[in-house]
Amino acid sequence: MAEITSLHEAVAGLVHDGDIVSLEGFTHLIPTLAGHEIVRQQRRDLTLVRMTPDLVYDQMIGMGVARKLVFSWGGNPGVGSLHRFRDAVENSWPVPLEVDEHSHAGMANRYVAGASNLPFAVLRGYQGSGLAGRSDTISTVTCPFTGEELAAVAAINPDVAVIHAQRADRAGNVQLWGILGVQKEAVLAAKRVLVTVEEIVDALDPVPGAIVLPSWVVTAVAPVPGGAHPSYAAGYTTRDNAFYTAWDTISRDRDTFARWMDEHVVEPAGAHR
Amino acid sequence: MAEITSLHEAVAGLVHDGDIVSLEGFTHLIPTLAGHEIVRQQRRDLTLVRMTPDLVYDQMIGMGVARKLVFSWGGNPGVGSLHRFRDAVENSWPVPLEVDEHSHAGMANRYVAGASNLPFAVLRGYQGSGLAGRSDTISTVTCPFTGEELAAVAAINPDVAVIHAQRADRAGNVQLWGILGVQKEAVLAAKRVLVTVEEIVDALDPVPGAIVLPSWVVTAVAPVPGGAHPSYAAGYTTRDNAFYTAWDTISRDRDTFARWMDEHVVEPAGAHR
Amino acid sequence: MTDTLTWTSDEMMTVASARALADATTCFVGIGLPSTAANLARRTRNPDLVLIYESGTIGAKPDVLPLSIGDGELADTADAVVAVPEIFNYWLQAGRCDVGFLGAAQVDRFANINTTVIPREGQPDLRLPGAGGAPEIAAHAGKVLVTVRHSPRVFVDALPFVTSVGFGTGAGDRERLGLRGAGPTEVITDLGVMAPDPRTRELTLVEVHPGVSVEQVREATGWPLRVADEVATTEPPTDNELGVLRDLQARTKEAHSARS
Amino acid sequence: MTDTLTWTSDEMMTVASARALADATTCFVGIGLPSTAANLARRTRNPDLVLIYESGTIGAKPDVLPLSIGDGELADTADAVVAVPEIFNYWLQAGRCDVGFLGAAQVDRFANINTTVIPREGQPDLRLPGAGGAPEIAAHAGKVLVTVRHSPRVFVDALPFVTSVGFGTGAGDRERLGLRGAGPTEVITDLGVMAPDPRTRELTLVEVHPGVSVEQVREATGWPLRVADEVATTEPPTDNELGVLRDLQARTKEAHSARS
Repeated sequence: MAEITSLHEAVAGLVHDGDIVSLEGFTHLIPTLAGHEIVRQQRRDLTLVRMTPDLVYDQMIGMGVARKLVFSWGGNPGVGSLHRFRDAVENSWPVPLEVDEHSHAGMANRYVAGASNLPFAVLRGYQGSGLAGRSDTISTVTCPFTGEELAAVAAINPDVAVIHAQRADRAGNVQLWGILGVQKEAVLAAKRVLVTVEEIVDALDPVPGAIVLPSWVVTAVAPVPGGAHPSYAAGYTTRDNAFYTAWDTISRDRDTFARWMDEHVVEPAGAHR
Repeated sequence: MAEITSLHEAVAGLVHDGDIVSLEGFTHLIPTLAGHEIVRQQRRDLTLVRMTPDLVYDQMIGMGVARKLVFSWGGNPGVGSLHRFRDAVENSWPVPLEVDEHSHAGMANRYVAGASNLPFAVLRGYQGSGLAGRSDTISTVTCPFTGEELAAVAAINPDVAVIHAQRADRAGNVQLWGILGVQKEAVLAAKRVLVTVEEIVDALDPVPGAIVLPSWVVTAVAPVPGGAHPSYAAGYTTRDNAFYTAWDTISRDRDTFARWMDEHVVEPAGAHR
Repeated sequence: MTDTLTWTSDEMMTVASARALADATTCFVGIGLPSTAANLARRTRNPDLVLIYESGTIGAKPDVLPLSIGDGELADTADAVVAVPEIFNYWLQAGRCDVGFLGAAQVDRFANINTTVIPREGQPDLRLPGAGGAPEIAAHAGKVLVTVRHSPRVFVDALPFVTSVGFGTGAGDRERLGLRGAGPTEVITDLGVMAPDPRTRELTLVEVHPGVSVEQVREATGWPLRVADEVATTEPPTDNELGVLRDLQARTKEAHSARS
Repeated sequence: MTDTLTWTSDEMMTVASARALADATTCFVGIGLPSTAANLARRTRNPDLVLIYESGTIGAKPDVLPLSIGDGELADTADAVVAVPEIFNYWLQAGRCDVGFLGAAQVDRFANINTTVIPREGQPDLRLPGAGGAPEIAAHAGKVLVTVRHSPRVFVDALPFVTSVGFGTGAGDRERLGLRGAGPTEVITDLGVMAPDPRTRELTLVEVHPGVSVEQVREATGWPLRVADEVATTEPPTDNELGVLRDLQARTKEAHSARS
């Protein structure tokens, strides 16, 4: 059963140096503020897994929490580059960043395999792409019925999955709706699960398009209103498009980035305790 | 785009002798009346595919439409045997019935592979079970990452999938909710799709737990109120448990069965035209 | 002594089955006796027990017993309803079900199960319903409970067909087959309880229900049944267990007859 | 002559891209120009066009252009919203998308695409965003449209890295790789349109936009560009196309600035 706790306590208890950590949320419901707490608690040597690294991983990578990134598309959506991600890959700043790179289809199926307790998933993918030769988590299998060769990707089973959801009830059952991405798969593939929510409610009234993750597959729930900013939580907040644009300037320069993180993330420590 | 038509026209156009036909609905939303129309139109040599044959396939098999059954559990739920199914397998009455038999997990994954345009699916299943040796649609694959051996099942891609849903709009978009079984997978795995619905509405208002199958993956929609009887359509009808019990008596004897079918299925031809 | 009992042997079997769920978090439930036992457990020893039905209903809290694994009330009262591929892949196969509950047509001494076919002399083979979810429940549930009425036609010396594996050919066979769950830990019948020998995995009589003799169980078993050094007698059903069970069954009957 | 045009080259590119969707039933849409073109098509030549975004929104009907593939309006207006594994497995891989629309950092003469990495002299390799959905869109969509601004840095003689396959090494290579879709049928730029030669699959200039010369396109291409025997001139944007596009972009700007 999920424990309802503070973000500080949850990260302190669940995320350890060296862990494989998956913060998921496909454009919608990105658990940005949980990422900030991981930064504040100065975790190191994390393997960060995420289909679309987005601003949250740009920030975490720029603050040096990661030694490896597993991903499929690392840009600032509709804006341009993720400058901290690029600086880490291109210049090893602030620390070297190893990369395991996939397509979206491959990453999604890696989570599916992880959630299903399978060691791999099968897809039609990567044919002719240079990606296949650069990753030891991409291989092939032969169909035992048709003899056809297909792509195989290794399962992802993070030590910790972190997602943001609209709400949870007092028993820790979690409800989310709108664009659902791979959050269910990330949660079910992980050993430990942290969910930040907009609010805790007495009862999860049914909502069209919503899914519920039962309390007993979640380790901790932390109320973090606005926890997806600059992403959004349908029904609660809207996407801060201006911030995505502003991030391009903030993140382009190492010092500007460091100052911004210090001012907005590191110093306000305890904001969500 | 789906054509909205009568059940008679839909079956006449979509279901041909010798086809692989999948009528799905897991306890809930079983398309029984579509099965009756297939009986009335005297289709022959069908390969019937369905996880739980239930009364609808007992009736179709007893009327001689099938030459093969692909399934995973063939009983009258909570009541006992499917007598027409047994008579066909045990005594080849009215015609011999070939069987390809799976577990639920295997059948579900066969549909998933079919819906995904993959030739097979991987699961942890059938280990030590005698089922594996009796089916040429069960095999093994070896994980290219771990070397572990897993079960493989061949994809199912029916010529026609038939499901019952709560409603459709005038454009042929289909909405269903409650227990959803493998209907989405059966529909997406099939070459042609027939959906019977409780009603046609102007707009599909969102319903918690509902999914929508877009019109362009459906071939024909036929309004057939009560089309799941003795199964049910959540929000419209309730399960006729008494009929499931009564069926045990009706179906036990060949003549009683034939009379009942004649009276309730064959003679009321055109009831749903 | 049987005459003086205030409960039936089926009630004893159900109560014993419910008790076996006292420590479970999640139970993958088949229809019939397993469902009755699981719902009884939720109303007695284990109010937080999460019931998972193969129709995809997770955390169902039915007010009366369902007649099928897809009754509307299961969906209406569930915490979540998921598609059938998901319930088998993401939930059962992923090891999220502590206990799996299986019935059987035939069971052998290693708690292997046949629900597929029984050959008959001078007649066509008897066709049974088949596997359903059982092979993978038997493989993946943390542990498996088997419940079935005791008779020599059920507990047979050799299975003509293995649908779902208990301990296969004995100790080490589950591991060899790659089956992750612990396998059957109890076979609960209307006469008593058998458990696998820790060393050989052969079913051993460890408990008889009140009023049942060891000899009766031996006679109802199609192989020379091993008997534990000390055979306990099952605690009789408490008034509360019986009251809750009978109330549940009465309300179920009323509800389902009213509906049809 | 360019000075007299009443539209920009980007507008011409968008309009030409929208027209290429005139006969499509379903389009798998990436963000940016593909999304603009697809939404323009839905408002002009193809009102029934089904837009599928990789965020899992099927049949989205946004009133203004989304800024990300996961904008709330896509979900709010969609016929169905499905999880990301499902959109890739059940919809894209299953061949349910007539047209896939791709951008690119670099393109070679066989319409192969690099969005991963570009080596630089005396500097670390330039890191690009990566693959996203592109390799499987390129593989499975019924056909692929590529849109990108024309420059010799984009249209290069040899790709340093192939992220997504167009025609690989030429005729027959898609078949050899087992790619089911027809591959890129048009590469639409701000200067004109290239199409694969039916025999060799090498990109060939088939159309120039009004005011653009064949020589201009050759100069903006990093290999000796083949030119069709007859190069057509793109129909200028109609007043309606331009009006709808500009209105859409104006409303988009207003909506997104109002929100933040």
